[in-house]
Amino acid sequence: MKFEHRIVVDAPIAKVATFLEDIPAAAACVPGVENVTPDPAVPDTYNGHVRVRLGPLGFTVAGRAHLDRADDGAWRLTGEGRDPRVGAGVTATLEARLEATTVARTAVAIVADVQFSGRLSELGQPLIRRKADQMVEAFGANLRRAVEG
Amino acid sequence: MTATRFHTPATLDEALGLLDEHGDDARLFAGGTAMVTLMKQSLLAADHLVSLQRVPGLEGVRLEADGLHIGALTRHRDVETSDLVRVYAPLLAHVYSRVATVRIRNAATVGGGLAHADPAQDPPAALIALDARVRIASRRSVRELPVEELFVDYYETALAPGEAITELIVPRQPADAGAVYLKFLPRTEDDYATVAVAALARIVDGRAHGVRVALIAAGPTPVRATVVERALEGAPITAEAVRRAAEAVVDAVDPLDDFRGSAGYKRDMAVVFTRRALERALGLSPA
Amino acid sequence: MVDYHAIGTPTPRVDGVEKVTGRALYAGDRRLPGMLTGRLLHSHRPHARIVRIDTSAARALPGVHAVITGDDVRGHLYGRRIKDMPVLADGLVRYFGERVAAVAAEDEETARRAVDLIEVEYEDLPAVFDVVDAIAPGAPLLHPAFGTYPGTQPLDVPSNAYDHTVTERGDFDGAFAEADFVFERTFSTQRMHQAYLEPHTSLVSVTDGRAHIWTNTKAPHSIREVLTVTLGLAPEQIVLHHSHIGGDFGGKGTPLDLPIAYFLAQASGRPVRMVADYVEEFMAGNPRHATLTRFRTAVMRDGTITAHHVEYFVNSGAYAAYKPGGRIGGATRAAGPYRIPNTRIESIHVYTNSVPGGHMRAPGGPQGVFALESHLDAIARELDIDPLEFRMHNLIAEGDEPASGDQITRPRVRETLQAAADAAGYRDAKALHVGRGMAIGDHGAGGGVGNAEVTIHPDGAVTLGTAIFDQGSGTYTTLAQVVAEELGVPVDRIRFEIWDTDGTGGEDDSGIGGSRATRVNTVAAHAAAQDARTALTRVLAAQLGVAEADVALRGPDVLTPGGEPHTWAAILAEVGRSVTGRSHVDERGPTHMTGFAAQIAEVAVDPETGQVTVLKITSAHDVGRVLNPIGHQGQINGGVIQGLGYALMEELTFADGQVTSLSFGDYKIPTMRDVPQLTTVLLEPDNGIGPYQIKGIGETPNTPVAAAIANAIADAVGIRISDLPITAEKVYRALQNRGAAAQ
Amino acid sequence: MHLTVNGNPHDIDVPAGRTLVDLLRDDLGLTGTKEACSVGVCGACTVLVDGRMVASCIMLAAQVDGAEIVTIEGVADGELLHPLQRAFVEAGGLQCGICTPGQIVAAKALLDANPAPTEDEIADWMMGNLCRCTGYYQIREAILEAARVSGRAR
Repeated sequence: MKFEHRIVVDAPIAKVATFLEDIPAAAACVPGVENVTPDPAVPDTYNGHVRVRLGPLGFTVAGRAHLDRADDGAWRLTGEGRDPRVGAGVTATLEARLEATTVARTAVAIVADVQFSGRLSELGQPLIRRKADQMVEAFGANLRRAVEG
Repeated sequence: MTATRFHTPATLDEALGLLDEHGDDARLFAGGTAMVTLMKQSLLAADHLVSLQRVPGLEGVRLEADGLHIGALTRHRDVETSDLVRVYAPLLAHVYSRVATVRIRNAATVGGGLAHADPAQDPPAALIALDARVRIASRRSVRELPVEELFVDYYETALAPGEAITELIVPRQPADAGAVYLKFLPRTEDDYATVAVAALARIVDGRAHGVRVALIAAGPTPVRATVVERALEGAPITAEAVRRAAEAVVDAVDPLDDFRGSAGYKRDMAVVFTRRALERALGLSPA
Repeated sequence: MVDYHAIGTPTPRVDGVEKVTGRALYAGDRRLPGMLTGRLLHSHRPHARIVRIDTSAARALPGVHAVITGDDVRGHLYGRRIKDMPVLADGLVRYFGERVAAVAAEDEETARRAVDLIEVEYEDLPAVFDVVDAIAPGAPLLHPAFGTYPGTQPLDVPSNAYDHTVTERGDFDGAFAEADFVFERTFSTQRMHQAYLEPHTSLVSVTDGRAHIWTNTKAPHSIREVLTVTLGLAPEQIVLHHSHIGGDFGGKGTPLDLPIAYFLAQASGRPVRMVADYVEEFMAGNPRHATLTRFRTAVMRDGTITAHHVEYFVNSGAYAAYKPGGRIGGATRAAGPYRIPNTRIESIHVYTNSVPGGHMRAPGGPQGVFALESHLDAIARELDIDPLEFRMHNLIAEGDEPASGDQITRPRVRETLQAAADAAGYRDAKALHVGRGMAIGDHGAGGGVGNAEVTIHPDGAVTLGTAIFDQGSGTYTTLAQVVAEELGVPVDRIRFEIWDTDGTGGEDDSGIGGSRATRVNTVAAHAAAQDARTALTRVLAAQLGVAEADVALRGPDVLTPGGEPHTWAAILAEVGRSVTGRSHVDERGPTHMTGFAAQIAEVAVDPETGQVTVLKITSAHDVGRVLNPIGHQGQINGGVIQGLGYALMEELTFADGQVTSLSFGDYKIPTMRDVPQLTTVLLEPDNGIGPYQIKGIGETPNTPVAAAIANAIADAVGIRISDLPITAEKVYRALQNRGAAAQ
Repeated sequence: MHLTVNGNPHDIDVPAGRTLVDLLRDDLGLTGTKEACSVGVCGACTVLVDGRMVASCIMLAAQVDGAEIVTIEGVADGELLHPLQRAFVEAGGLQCGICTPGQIVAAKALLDANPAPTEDEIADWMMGNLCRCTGYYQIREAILEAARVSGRAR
């Protein structure tokens, strides 16, 4: 499932970039994300949990994510995780591109490709789409709060 | 299915204690119709199911000064067929009779249905229109909440961890009120509503009073259409006034696209069925 | 007129008592010692290369006995005719839901957990879901190796359109040049699930080098034949055993998971049972095909149709494997029983990245008929000719060749339509927003080969041996009636012996499908009963000491010239041995006989919501002799209501190639509260096939319903919905658009 | 747990997640009750729990501890068919038979509660029992006939 979002932040691009490079801080802006810590063994790799409530369903995905910087300057976060209790797995690729719309304003364009496995993938489509939208919206609000302040 | 323990505590206190003890790993279990379905689909897992089936006093309907008290474990079918409910809140008896099929109503409980918070379930429309409240207990407190405030999002309620709905309190339906529930089922009769509306109103000197309008399947939660109510409250009853009031319902609803129609269609149908429900409640068209 | 005692009499089902008591055993009720549960991992991509599959965690789970992937079954291809489907995805998935890996474990829960532990890495490929996109230049090709599959020939130009058949009659272009009017329209139909309430079930035990199979298939011999290729076994290594079948409607011709259950049984050394759940049924079953039909039709001012062009696109899904012939009919149904001298009929089957289609009740019929009968109705209304008159003007009579190209003896289509119109009160006054619409369909009885064995026991009991696996339509009952008729005994005297696939002694048997059961098997049962009668006569003659020619059987009695009447049962009891008659009949030839159905729907439309309420359906049928009125009416009732679901309610919905209607909560079929008043009219039997002059009834009743309803809506509110299902929202939008256009 | 099925008492241990339909079919071998849709919609799994019809596919076995269950196997009186069973056979109220146990158990619950139902009452009650074969007409006929026969018998 692919999602595209655009978040506009009233802050210069450098400030936004600096904030986003601090992965644990940036991750904390995503609702439900907890305990993000750098993996001691692998550079640019982080472990953590995401608690997601999808309608009547609540699950916690433990996973790891890897960050790299594409040639065109975009951040690419790839991750995967699973909730062993409901047998749901998730793999996600998230690309974020920063664009200075004015000196004091930055647009963050997010393209996410999220794939679930297990029954969730088959039955949860409308819920997932709705939830993803909500999560990105909340992320945007938190990001603005953190950076604009 | 992955449940590992099925607890059958003998008292409410014991049940609430189990919820506290196991936190996120525990789920309160009533009729099971929704929860077992989700568990079978591998969409929900709970290590501890805390069943209320042995807890006494949570089932049945009684009349008190502030209205009908309906125990959380009362089954839909028992609300629908209760003489007390039929006399003092006939709208509610009717709405419960429109839920799914008899077989489901024989198992699904009042409290379980509300806690499930599926926005397409019928009862909240009538409960909101009738100003019903739920009584909520935890080990720390007992509180009451209007049903209108129980639902916070798609399948999400205002219940805090460790809380359980124990009772539903439904004020008597005013005897002189017109009360209507319209459920739009364009596919099959056993389907969820595309949209449904409960409307309640009295006619006093040719004017509408005590107007209540609530919808289900019209957004992420059941909604009370206060915009419609305000537009009509105290107004002279004319077809035109009702039509205009009903059009305001678009500001109250936020439907989702699904098998039962697009969001845009449901919005349009919310207007149509709100108008029709009000017309019938106010005697502008035959019931 | 022959006087029958059993044939034509309302006869309760012979398997009724075991079914109403819960004793009847279905495949899912079977248990074998040591049996494991099989479960599947399905693809969650519509089109992707499989980069890697890791099954190690699944294998390591305690209780798991086998895990197999495409690597383990490479080269094993499945297909009723076109063998284009690997048993498990072989490095590539072509639809969301494709079977990728399978697990056999001690119990359901363990099997599910093991499936969840299988990791698959995919590399996405561009996907196409729609027939028009799939044949556009540059579309990704689903089967580049098409011509190498068994049952195929290479295509001239590589394409997703793997079958493009064109037939042309008359001066096609000339007729268009001379036409007063040319009408062009496009119609489309949705995928529909057969919605039988017993899911696909496969139980396989491999013992002594033979695969013993319990599954819900109505064509055990054909499936055995297919399995020899897929499993690489000789026919005698495969035995299909009987179970009752919990509904079919075309969907049980292909046992979806059976080859996988076999390979799991092989790999685990234990019997394996697989029961699909309804998520799997809706996601990866073998639904009725979605179609797109484009018409161009030449009509003269007086309403005479002179030329007709059909382009009938079938969305085959990712594989052709589930179609018994590799393709379905329907293109000729979109030409119909009309007298049109100049035609071009194109049937185009197209691969797309979606669930492969299979058969459903009159495959292609409801699709083609919905398109044609809607189109003709629209033409009539545009020409301001009454739709009934327009049809009557163009329908074939004796001696005419229909546009479909079918050869039809004594076509009673006009009589059938008139009977429907009369019974429906077609010209009666109507309330506001109420409309009546009509449609016509037909279906001939299919052919095949069949077997029967009738044994008369000394105690008077009669056993009928048959290879038929009745899928519910009541074949056993009609066969019992035939045998009872021919032997002059009551129906309840007949006992059944249902053979496994070894039972025919090596003879083929076509089983059930295509309305062939009644045609082929009444002939087989009749012949076996006659053969038994001859054998009985011989035994009686010897016992009574008279010439065979002097023995006359009259019901229970045997008469000889001047002799005292006896019951033959008493004499056979004296002889003390049974007599047997057998038959193997070949009824594959064409019949040139078809059964027409004409239906009239009466609907009310709520113009504010678009809701359509079907008030009444009148269904008239051109029938042969009705063997069992109870079963015959049951076929009509059930067929009409499936047609109602097709018209208004049922649809496999998709998002990005993924089926989203994955339960009976979202995929809605009619309930008892949804059925309209139904009036059935049966024409006086006039001709038919075989010893009793019968016609098939299984398929026609579900064929015209959708078009009749669409035409009734047009009559009620003047809008035409040309894509099924006709949801309230579509009607509402069409009314809004018309309102907007009028302003 | 303890339960009574068709008059026979059973003491049995079941895992917490076991459904009633699995208990009946797999543990007790009563395969007359069918599981089809698995989500409580189709009615094939209908059984009576203390006289009420429920969907055994979405009910846990643990919920019926102490209850009396009636399944299709308990509807007939020995070899003597219940009037509904006879009527279903005679009226053509079944074809493939997979929904039939659920239909008959549901119809029994109806006639137990309402011995002389109208067509509307039958449709209201029975709309939770899907049938793909019959189009329902002959099922309705069978229930009406069984009600008539039972009425005369009383």
